[in-house]
Amino acid sequence: MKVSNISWKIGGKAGDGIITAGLIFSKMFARKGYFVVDCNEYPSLIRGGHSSYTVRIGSGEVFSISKDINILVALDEETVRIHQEEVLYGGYIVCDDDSFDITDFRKERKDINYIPVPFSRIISELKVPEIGKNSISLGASAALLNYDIEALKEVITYVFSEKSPKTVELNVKLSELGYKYIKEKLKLSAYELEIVKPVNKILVTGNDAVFLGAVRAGCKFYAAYPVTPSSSILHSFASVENDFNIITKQAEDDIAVINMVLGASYAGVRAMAATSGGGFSLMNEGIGSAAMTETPVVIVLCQRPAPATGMPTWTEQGDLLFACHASHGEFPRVIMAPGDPEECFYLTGRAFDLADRYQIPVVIMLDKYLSENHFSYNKFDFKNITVNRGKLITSSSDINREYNRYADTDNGISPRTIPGVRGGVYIANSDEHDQYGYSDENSRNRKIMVDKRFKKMKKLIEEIPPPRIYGLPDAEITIWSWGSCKGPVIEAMNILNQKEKKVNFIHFTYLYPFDSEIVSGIIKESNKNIIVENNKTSQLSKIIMMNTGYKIKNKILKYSGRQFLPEEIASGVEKIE
Amino acid sequence: MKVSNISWKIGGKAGDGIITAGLIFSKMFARKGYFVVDCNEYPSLIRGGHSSYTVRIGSGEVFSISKDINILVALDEETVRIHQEEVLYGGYIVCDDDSFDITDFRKERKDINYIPVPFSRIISELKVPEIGKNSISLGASAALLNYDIEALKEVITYVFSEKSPKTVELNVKLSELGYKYIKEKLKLSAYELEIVKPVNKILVTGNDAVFLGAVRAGCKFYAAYPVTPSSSILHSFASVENDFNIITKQAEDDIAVINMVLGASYAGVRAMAATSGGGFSLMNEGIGSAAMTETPVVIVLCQRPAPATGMPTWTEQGDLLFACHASHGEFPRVIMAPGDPEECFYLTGRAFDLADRYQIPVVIMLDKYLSENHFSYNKFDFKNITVNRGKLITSSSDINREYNRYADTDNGISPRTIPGVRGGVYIANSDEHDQYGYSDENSRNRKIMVDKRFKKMKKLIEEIPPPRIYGLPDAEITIWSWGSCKGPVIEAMNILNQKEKKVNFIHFTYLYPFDSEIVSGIIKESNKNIIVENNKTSQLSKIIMMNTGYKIKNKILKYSGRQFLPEEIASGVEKIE
Amino acid sequence: MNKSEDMSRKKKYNLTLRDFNTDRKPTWCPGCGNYGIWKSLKKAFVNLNLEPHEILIVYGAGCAGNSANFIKTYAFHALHGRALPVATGAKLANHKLNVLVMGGDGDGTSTGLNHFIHTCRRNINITYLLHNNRIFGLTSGHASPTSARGLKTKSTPSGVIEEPLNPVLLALAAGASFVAKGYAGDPLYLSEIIKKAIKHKGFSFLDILQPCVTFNKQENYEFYRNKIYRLDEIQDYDISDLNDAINRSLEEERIPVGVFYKVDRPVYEDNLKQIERKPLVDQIIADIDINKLLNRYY
Amino acid sequence: MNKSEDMSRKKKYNLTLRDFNTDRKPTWCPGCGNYGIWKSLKKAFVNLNLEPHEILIVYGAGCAGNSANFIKTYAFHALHGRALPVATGAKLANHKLNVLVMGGDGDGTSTGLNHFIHTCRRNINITYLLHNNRIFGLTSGHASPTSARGLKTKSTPSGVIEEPLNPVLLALAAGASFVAKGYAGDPLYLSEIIKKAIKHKGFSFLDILQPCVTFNKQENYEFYRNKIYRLDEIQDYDISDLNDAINRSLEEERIPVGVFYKVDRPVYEDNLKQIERKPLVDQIIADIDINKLLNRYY
Ligand SMILES: Cc1ncc(C[n+]2csc(CCOP(=O)(O)OP(=O)(O)O)c2C)c(N)n1
Ligand SMILES: Cc1ncc(C[n+]2csc(CCOP(=O)(O)OP(=O)(O)O)c2C)c(N)n1
Ligand code: SF4
Ligand code: SF4
Ligand SMILES: [Mg+2]
Ligand SMILES: [Mg+2]
Repeated sequence: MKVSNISWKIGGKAGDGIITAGLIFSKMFARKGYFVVDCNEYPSLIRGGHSSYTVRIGSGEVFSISKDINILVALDEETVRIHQEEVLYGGYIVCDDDSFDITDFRKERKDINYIPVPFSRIISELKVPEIGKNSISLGASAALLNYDIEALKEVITYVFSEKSPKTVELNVKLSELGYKYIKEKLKLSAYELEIVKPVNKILVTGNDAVFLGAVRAGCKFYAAYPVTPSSSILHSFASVENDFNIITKQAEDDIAVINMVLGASYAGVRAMAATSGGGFSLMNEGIGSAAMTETPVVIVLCQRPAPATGMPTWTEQGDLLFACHASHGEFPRVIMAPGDPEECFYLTGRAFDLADRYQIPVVIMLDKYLSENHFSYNKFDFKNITVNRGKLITSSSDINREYNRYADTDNGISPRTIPGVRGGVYIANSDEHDQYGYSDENSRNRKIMVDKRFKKMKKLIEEIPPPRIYGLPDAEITIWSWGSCKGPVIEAMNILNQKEKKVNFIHFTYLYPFDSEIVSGIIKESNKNIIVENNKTSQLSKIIMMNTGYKIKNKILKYSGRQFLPEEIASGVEKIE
Repeated sequence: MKVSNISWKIGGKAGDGIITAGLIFSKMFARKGYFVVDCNEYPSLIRGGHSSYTVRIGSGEVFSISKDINILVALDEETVRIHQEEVLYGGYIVCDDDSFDITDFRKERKDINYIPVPFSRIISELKVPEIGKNSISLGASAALLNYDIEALKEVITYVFSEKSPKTVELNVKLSELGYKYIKEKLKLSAYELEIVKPVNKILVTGNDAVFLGAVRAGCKFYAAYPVTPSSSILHSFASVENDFNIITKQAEDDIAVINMVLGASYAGVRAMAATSGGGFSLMNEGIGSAAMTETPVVIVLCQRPAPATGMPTWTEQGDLLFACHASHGEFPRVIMAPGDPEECFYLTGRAFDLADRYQIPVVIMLDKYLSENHFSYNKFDFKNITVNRGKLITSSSDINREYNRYADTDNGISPRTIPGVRGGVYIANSDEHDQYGYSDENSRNRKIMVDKRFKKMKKLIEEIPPPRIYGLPDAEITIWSWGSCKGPVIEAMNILNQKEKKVNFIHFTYLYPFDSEIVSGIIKESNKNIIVENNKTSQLSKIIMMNTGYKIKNKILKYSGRQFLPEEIASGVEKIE
Repeated sequence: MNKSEDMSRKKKYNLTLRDFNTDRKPTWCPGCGNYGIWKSLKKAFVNLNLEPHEILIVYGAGCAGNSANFIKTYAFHALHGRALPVATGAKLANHKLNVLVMGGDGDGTSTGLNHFIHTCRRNINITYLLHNNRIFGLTSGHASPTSARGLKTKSTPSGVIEEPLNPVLLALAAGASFVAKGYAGDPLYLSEIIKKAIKHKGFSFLDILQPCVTFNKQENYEFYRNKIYRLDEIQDYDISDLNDAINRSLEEERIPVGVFYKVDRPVYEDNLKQIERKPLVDQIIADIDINKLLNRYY
Repeated sequence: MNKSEDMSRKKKYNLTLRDFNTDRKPTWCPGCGNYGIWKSLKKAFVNLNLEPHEILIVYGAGCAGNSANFIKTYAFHALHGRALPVATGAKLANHKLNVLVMGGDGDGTSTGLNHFIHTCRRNINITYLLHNNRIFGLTSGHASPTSARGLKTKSTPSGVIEEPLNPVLLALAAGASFVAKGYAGDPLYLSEIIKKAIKHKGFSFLDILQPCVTFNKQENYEFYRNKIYRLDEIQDYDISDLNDAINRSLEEERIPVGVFYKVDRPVYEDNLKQIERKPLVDQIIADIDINKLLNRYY
């Protein structure tokens, strides 16, 4: 059957190599020009517990995984139990009927094609580790899709070459066995994807893209304390220390992290930290220190279900209002929330420029879903990220008179020197201070300095792009959302538009500052406005109301630790009608 | 001149005994039944820098100090320079013209009566420490008010008896000298207060009242890390350790503080912490831990101008939105902001009950102004604070079946045992957990537990009192404010009402949760609505708008680190018209 | 009845290890050192004849902290690094409870180090078991402050370039009154040390060498077996001599296990008159008279 | 031109103490030990021929931290307890800078202790001057972790019941490569120790006994004068012997000042290839080519 897109899922226990298998599957399509989105779910444990990896592949653009699975690869019985219901009418389940009995499952779903592949037998005949099952299943999956086995072997070779030539050889062989088993024994092919233009696409997560954007933007100092789901940014930075002369520091705690970043930035380099909610909570005081000393910092906040330790390996958008108001006192900041890896890349570049130019903290909000799932792209155009360091004085010849670091300029931004520059000596003071940086408690001075810092807001609001509108201009239903919900909402909009509903979508990537006028201008009260958020309390709608007074009454909220599936949103919208 | 109220101010250098003098002055009137409000301003230094202490005394109720000073006691030249302009037409300045030249000052303000008192001469004749000047000035002030010197001597005796009988004797003597100097040498009396019913009133700060409320409510464990302006709560608790069997712990940092409080509360006692913005920032993660484990905690947040270290000894209401959204993730909490010490007392009692009954964190917001300034009261009626510990199981006989700590009850509140109770063993888990407390990442469970925690909101919103309305029901101008602005706004309202303006005042003491319906109901759009806040960004108006959609456009904001004076608000209102 | 009532009752029956199991099976990797610690601890409880409800264990976050789900006692699964202050608060609220803390080396010597040092000097009567696998396990293998120099991890691909912290030496320097080291690969002996630690009056610190078979493959059972020796087999080792203890803690070639140091120092809560008669939790708060206190404010 | 350009230029003139004064006069209490430290430090700078712009001092919060307003160099007045990580970040960004940290005992051994211990083991080339008045001064007299047992303060009216922390011993236990003690009442000698600390390659820690005449009245100049002796006057004291240093740090009757311990250990930033050729701050970031990096993602 020729199809324009398919969904494939593999499931097993944490430690079964699910992530590797999923990534290989994604890559073998991305490298041939297909559009790929994937999603990987695993427990907060090192071993055991159920894991799954879903990949959606399209010959046209795909924005999210979807509810329906065409092919499910079940490395254990639990996978069938949990995911069988997701398999489309007439879909396929690849499993090893030697390992567990599928009779009952068959009874439940007579429409499904159960494809038995003797994983265990192959493994024990070859006397190789259990984890090899995943390569067999990849071969079998390629065969079911009538896909070029060479593409698979190429990716297996690429991925396992980090380990050893022997590992490569073994896994290539296992994949061939899986492929042959389907092709020769079962003589089966389930689906065939429409052909696409063969371009070699990259496959990146949101975290990868933030990392790439930061490297391009000239981030020279990265500090972090390991925490899911931000850790892969740490790993990426650590891995290029010497290629790009970046210092990556795993600090003793998250408080040290933010303060090291402050110190590095104060001393003149672009510096960044990433963390999740717990670490961000600990960084609150430091964020205020950045604000008071007017030191640029970029902080990546990879959200996970909270409060407290919560569910470390799952996803949620629960920290928006917190980030917008984090730290005691009042000061300008920027909060952004990219919707996909591409936006992660470009916005990270912007984040560094905004931090430097306005001398403020900038927070980039992701969540586990966006941080760890892959999207395929034709290369990022990194020339789009240019570097503007704002009013930075790096040479004494640029200092005329007595230098006043915190000069009360028209737009509130004052030129800053960096340590080492003769004549530019000043105090970066976390106390309220006068224009030179000296501690000052005078009432007049206090007012001047608060106003000076807030003057920055004017230009900032002007230059921050408004929310982006996707879809029909003459829609009757408008979905509002932010950050990582972008993909599922676009897919949902497409589903609905196919059903002749007139839907469009307003997506926020900048959450603070908020341009009330512009947003008020795009609200169509006659439309059915619906908010979609991956949280309990609908934080974006509070922000919209707090700034425009407009209340979006219809809400589609999910807070189970899982990202939306497009179908959930579409049916949610239909129910509201 | 008979008057119904007077304002007195003393100024000098930090270290001159300004605070002691001011407090004695306040007490000598409170003890005789007068209404007293005072305000003490000092720099964040141990010695040097200008300090002042203002006392307003009324024979009728007074709610705030006022702009105009009747009598200024200037222990140094700087005091005249800074405060002369605040002296009322025809008012008095007590100073030592041997110490500095007042000729130029006189020229500036011909209307003022300069009362020379030879502080230095008396001090050097008696060979006593410089600090003795303050007692002389107190005597002189009593004389100027034709007040009973015995009342003064009594308070001096009371206050200095902590030190030594010699100190008492000396200061009594100095005060007599000051008194006589005015009475006999100058034969002068400036004002005379109307007579009041002689009741012995207490004089307490907001911090004192919080402390008293907490002791009454049965707080058994208090932890803190010293920080202005919360420290006096620590001192008070430490001073009664043995009288009330309370453990007071100065911990190693604010993170330890919140976690110790969590531990003590988990183990079954009422526990509290107080801090200011910086410490509160550090406590964010711990607040989420209280929420996730459903452990009651009470946190007092004494605000000061921020961000970062800011201005430690000054005042501001800058942390409201932060407190309402503090810590990552979403969970119910209560944020309250008493308006005066009396409200501090009763609300602290309520805070413990709410924390216990709903098993949630409760934050009580003060600010430096409220924390450290005194109000006089006829005794607190402490019988009004009763103790309701909610669903607390302290005996194994109350546990029937398999105990499920986080049972999903109708109102979301589940009975909790305390360690030591047989059969009540459970995990208080900062991970998301099932009804027994075991870590659980299942999507269904996650949704159930989030909903369970949020179910508490229903009853909570119902029982939280609405904002209180002061003044005329048929007003044309409505002032909206919260927390410590209460006093200045009431005074301003009185000023305006005397000018035949029809003003009333809506005061919020509960800021979260927010009853949108009730508040929407009290908004009169036809009125001139004006918000008054001691911050830059008008945080209460954002909260009102976010919950009701109604935008209060008129704003009177102050963010100089000083509290409002009633006259500023009154003239602000008049300007808006 | 007192709130701490149940603890003083007579034991109902003879305890077994199983009484300390929950319905959840451990989820550690096969071969993980946490299994040994788990067993040793339950054995110590049985030997000390402590019932589950008489014990509070506060856990940090990490593979070690995940023990919370597998040991049946009162438990508080705290934030990463914050177990010690939670335990301190709980102990002060009810000092009749047997309070223990379990957490990893990352938990205790990275984020939580400030609390560790201060709890040592405070000498509150709780027992701290540090699961020291010299790695961040749960985050999937990052360097820990106790990791050996040169260790390559995801965050230190060129190897750790900091000197490892020595928890035993730090505890000694911070004034801990009981300092010991155990080894997860020898659960019987470990259980004995745990018993001593629990019985010690004051803060007892136990650094437990815990193989992480997944992320710290060098320091496996083999590695430790060859290095470990027992302090109590050293003839004239004096556990009351701080210098002796410090010197042993500095050894690198071989690793001593057992009690390094034990001294009787005033216990924090013994100095609190407030709880001489009864624990805070047993004090009645229904109608506290603050009349006298109000008098201060006239 | 390099951003760290100006620092390598030839000195313009002979420096004097006054070059390190700002327009603000110190606001410490008359007689405060901070005056002595202030003077010693400026003298050390002059002697080392360092110009204000070549120096970065990061300050904690407290009376000690208030020095930020009175010493003319690049300065970062950090949050309470957070000076060391700020300094670490700055040093890594520009390791050509002379980076010092000044803060109180509350700052460094209460809130900031975790950073203190980790900076020791990290051995980054910065100098840390701990103004140890054994009290929280700026908050108006609260017990500090270094306060003596029994000290009565507003927060401990019945006296401190915890063992005081010993910063010198802790620094030694944490692996610091240079550990010394000085006394604010002897500014000339103190200045010499500061010079040695600054010149040391690696992390240098200097615990400075600093009388607080307002809130810690017992431990005044008198008190110290009678207790202090100089280590460099002890004949066979070996500053490279850790045991010697530890023993001296444990002395209670008399107080040794001078360098306790000095050893050459690999310096953190010397192990970073990234900055072998030039400091981070001098690297050009205008147009970084990430083509090769993107290749990883195919
Ligand atoms: C504030 C915060 N930062 C980071 C984390 C992530 N985290 C969870 S466990 C852990 C460290 C685990 O190492 P360790 O304490 O040694 O325990 P192990 O897993 O090795 O037993 C970290 C960093 C967190 N939960 N909270
Ligand atoms: C987070 C936070 N908590 C508390 C404070 C209040 N605070 C300011 S200085 C200080 C301690 C002062 O003691 P120390 O560091 O010894 O300095 P000293 O004043 O004695 O020089 C404290 C607790 C603060 N600024 N920030
Ligand atoms: S990762 Fe290491 S410490 Fe964690 S369970 Fe596995 S073996 Fe044990
Ligand atoms: S309080 Fe103490 S440390 Fe602070 S300035 Fe005064 S004497 Fe110095
Ligand atoms: Mg570990
Ligand atoms: Mg100090």
